[in-house]
Amino acid sequence: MQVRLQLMVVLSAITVLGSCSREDRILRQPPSASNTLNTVQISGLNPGANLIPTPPSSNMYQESAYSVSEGQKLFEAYNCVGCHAHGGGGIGPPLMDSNWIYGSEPGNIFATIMQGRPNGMPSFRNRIPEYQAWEIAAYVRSMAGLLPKGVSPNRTDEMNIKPAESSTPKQTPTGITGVPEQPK
Amino acid sequence: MASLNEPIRTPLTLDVSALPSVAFGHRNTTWLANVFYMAIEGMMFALMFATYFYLRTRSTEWPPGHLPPALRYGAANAAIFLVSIIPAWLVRKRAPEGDRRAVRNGLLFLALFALAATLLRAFEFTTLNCRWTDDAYSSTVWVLIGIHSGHLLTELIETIVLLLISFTPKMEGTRLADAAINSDYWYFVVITGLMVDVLIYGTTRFL
Amino acid sequence: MTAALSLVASHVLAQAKVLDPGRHHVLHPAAPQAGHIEWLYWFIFWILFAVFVLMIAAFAGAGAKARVVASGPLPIVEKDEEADHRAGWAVGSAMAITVATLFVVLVLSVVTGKRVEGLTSKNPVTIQVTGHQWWWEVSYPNSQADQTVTTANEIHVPVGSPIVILTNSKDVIHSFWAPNVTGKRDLLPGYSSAFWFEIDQPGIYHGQCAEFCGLQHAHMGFSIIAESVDEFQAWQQQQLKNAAEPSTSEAIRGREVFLTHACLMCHTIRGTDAGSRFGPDLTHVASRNMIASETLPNTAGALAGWIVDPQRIKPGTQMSPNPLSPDDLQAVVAYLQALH
Amino acid sequence: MAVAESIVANDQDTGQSELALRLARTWRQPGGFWGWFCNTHHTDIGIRFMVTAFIFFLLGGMLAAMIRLQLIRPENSLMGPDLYNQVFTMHGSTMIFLFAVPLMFQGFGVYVVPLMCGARNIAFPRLNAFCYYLYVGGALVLWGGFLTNTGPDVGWFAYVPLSGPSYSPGHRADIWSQMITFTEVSALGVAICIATTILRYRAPGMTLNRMPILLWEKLVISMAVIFAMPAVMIASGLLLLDRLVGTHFFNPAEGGDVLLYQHLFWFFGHPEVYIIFLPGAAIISTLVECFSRRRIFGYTPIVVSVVATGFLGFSVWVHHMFATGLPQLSESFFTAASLMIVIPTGTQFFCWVATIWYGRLQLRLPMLWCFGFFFVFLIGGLSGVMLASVPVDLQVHDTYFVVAHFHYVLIGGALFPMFAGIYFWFPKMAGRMPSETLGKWHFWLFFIGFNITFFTLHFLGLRGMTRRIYTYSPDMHWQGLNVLASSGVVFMTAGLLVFLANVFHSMRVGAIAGNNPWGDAGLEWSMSSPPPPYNFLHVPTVSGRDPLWEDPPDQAIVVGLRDDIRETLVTHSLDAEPQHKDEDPGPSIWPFLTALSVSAAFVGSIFTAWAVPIGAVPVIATLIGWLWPRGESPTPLPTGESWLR
Repeated sequence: MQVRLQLMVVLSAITVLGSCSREDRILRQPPSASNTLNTVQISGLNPGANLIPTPPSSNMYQESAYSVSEGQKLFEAYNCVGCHAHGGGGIGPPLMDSNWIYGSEPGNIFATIMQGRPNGMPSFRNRIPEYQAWEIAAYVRSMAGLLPKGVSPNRTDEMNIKPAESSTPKQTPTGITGVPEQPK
Repeated sequence: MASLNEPIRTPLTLDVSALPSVAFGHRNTTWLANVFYMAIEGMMFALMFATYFYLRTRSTEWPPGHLPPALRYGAANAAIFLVSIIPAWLVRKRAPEGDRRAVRNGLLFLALFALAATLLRAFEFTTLNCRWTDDAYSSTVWVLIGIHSGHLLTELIETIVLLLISFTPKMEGTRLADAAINSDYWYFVVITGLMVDVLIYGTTRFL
Repeated sequence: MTAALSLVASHVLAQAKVLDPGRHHVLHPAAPQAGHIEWLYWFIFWILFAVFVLMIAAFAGAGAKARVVASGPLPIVEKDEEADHRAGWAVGSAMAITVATLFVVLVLSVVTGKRVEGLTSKNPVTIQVTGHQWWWEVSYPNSQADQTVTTANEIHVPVGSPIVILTNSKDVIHSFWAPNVTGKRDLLPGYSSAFWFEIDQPGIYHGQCAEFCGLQHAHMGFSIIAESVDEFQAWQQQQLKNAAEPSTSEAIRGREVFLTHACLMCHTIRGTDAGSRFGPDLTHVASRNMIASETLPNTAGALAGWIVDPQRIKPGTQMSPNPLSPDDLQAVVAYLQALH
Repeated sequence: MAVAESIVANDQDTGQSELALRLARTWRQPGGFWGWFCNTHHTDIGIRFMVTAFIFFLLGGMLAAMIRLQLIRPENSLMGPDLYNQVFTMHGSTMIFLFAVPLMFQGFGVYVVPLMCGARNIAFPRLNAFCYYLYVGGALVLWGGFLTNTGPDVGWFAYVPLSGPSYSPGHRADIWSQMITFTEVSALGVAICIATTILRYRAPGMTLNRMPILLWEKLVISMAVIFAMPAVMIASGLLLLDRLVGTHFFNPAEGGDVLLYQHLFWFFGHPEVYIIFLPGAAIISTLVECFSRRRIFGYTPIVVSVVATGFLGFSVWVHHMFATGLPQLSESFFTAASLMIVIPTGTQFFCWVATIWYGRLQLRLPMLWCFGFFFVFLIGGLSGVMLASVPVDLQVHDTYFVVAHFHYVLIGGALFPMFAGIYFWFPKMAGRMPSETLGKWHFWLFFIGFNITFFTLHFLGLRGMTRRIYTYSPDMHWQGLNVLASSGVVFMTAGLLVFLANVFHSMRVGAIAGNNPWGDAGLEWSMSSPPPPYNFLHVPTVSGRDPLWEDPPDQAIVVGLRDDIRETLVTHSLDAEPQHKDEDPGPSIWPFLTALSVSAAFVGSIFTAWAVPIGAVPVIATLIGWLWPRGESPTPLPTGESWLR
């Protein structure tokens, strides 16, 4: 009897947690989709039929705490802090507020990193591997509280310049919104 | 089986029917368990105190970049703690005599003091001059006072429950002993509370 | 693939005057420090061996003497003052011997500890070792910044002079350990400590991280290359130079690929625009025997495999895969192999 | 069924069937589905603890087999680093927190201590039941996490910063920390129950110096638990706060310190070793006495040694941290303290030899396991002397040499005595004898397999193989020794299968055991096997250290305890004079419900801090439900005169 009950508890726990990819350590990246860059849309307007394929598996980085944490590490390693500070902004715009000039969806941020933007944001095409750009994009979103708390990084082993991403309240993005980005 | 072959034993007897079915003070088993419990909690406090001083050796400035916590509510709370020993002592003294009225009154006052201390504690948090996310010093201060608040809250609830029982006819025998043990635990909360106060208000100013 | 790589590795190792792996051993000292410890080890070992034999003999003797074969419960042995008295003497003397033995072990242990730790000679070579997930940053600090040598994973030291290692860690706790040289020392973030050793015999001594530090703890090796003072100084002079200018057209193209791809985001090559400190300094990468923290031999094939798909060799490593075109890849490898 | 049998047995002994029936009715535990969760009798809870812990031992053993399989060849791709790190962390955490302490201290202690004391039940039976459910909760959290890819991957010690928020994203390390809270609260609660039982529930006449050595050891362990476990709760609690609410205890950049965690952890971690080893030593002392057929030699030195071990255990924690580079003075101090531990342990060994030497040795199955313990633990203890020496430790620390050492001490000090104890008390628990033939197969298979595996690891350590590596290069030439080490697993697995077969077989068809099949001296052998729900028909009195061997035929029994309520006798802590009577609170569902709500709050707190205030509501509600007085409360009686034979 007791065995059955314990089994039931375990099984229900598995069904609840098993559906969640928060804990995946994505160590080997899936084969790169080399053309994703050009498929990310900045605007919702398309000539003709909407045949542009979805960037593959970008969501997998948004859902994995490990990937977001890697993004955080890269944000430091690639000196993003040089312009954006730790999200507070400097030479570049702040990333922890609600104002998203070029959109707040992962694809938008990915495109921003890859293509660069006028007035200073360089293009990191070829410099940053695509999966890392997705990881950085996921991290940038966590800075504005756009990721679930279970995925967002907690405090780092650095000076605490700002509250941890996991305790940042969710922002309402302004700027480019409503883009039909990443149809399911 | 073996017993069948042995001569029938006629054991002596030890008659315990006259023994009391309730004991006060150190003879009570719950009293002993309470001592063990206080040893566990005391160990936790001791380790947190050690943590506090250990982290202090790792910092040149203490408190690092904060004003020491403001004294107001902390001092008031310390005073309440000291005064509250009186009803606790009363309960502890009168419970073995079976004086239910005195126990009820004592518990009532104890509950009121505990409530006052808990409310003041809430204000105390606003005068710490730091948030727990600031640095290691702030974290230690918050956790020290937080752990103690947990004990305070537990004790408040326990006292209220005992107070409620004391309005029923069930406040008798072992319940009276429990009320007396509750006072011991309150002493523990007072002593640790004063020690925490010395640490976070005293050592930040005078050491 | 892995098998092929390891075959290549062992081939290269055979050529590169590497220590015979059979001698990678706590009890094969190449330094006086490990020598003292080896002596202490054997001393304690033989004492304990004698204790072990005596104890087993005592149990066997007791069992043989007292043994009774019967299945049901036996009657109880009556009280025997005489036997208790004799047993008391036996246990008492055994305790006395134990205490005396432990005292000897304690004294020798403390004395050996002093001999291992005490710095006797002057003019040491000071080396700063910084742990990273999962590689070792090695630098030879100098008061003049341009006289500071920075390299990774391979520590060149002169034979016969004292070496002081300053420890530090960039991220988590690592532990620096070369069994043939001396005991281990943790690299703790927030702490810097120093210890020293001296190496008697020239050779290459393997070491690895001994404190669990995450996904690639298993592949965090380093080596200590002990060479004559002349060789060491020549090596140091070479390391101080900026990176060699590529001479072949392929290598020139390789440099361009390096500087226009992800490589420059993490690595430094002094004398070029690549200046990031996130990964190991590659200014003289071709002068090293191994790459990827002593995981692969420094050959063209291994280098190419490492650049294209490092996550296959060290899953979780900070190095990102670089899907370069075959031509680009070849060019980069050619460039890196020219960085002597 | 067990009740009926025991009544018959008691009838034969005393001819007082009416009393037996009344006691059986009063002390009856409820049956049925909900009744199972209401049970508060110590023999039932003790067996549950042991069975559950043994299941986790088998699971932990499977992980060990996976580790050995992975290391069987260089560059094996059976497991990647991610899974391997989870597997070895789970192996260590399961064996220490879910198996060794719960079985050896909690399960075994809860079962045997009240029987040895002559008590009708353990003190605070509801707290005891609560601790069981909480332990199960912690175990399910850890294994639930592992099965959903959220198994901790930071080692069973979870050193910061690796386990901190910066380097362990997600909830893996949180699961580990909360599992610690679960199991430690459980161990602390049981420590209170056991210590109180020993100090207050002893049979009249069982003064401190007549207490069986096993009770002494359980008392010392309870004290060690009470003073050591808070340290790990603080360590894991601060880690959790760092990870979840952003405190900076272990962040060097903000004044935190990474070594602080190690101090806190090992201040618990080393006493923990003795918390695991002392129950084993207690079993050995009991068995050596029984099978040497004479009073144990050196009762006083052994008791003093046990107490000394308990104290010294707290003064050696830094020897786990020699490699951090501490000042030499403190290194010397901790070397000396670590070496000193040998003295009390050596004393016990010498006394055991003397007892056997001047006794009448009967090499029955449990005693065979004792001899296994002597051999294995001796090797482990001696290599421990090497590790106490700082220079040697610095060389072999964190290598397979240390792995070999602590498997020799832990398997030697806990597992061998555990099997000895299981075979010894199996007749009491099951009412039937275990098979000696199968038991001997079990012993030799396990003993040989164990030594093949773990003796080999010493050599791997000396050849430089470090711990916790998921693979190694073929150039290191470690494969041969690893294959040898892994091959021992086959023997050990076979041995365990034989053991399981023995247990299931003997439970059904073993020879009927009777009250005292081994002819032992302890009070637990005076009642029928398995014990009736009231344990003793008459609470006994005691006039010597070995009651069943020494007591005169007219040894007094206690009368005057009521049989219509669950009355127990409370005696003086030191001289065991009867003092007053307590009422056992009886079965209740509330401990289970409280454990459930506490578990929910603990698990919830991993995901949001709000789980603490919200989860506190049901916890407080169930606690009030638990403690609220029901039925009629006994009134104080005039103090009676104490009496002692």
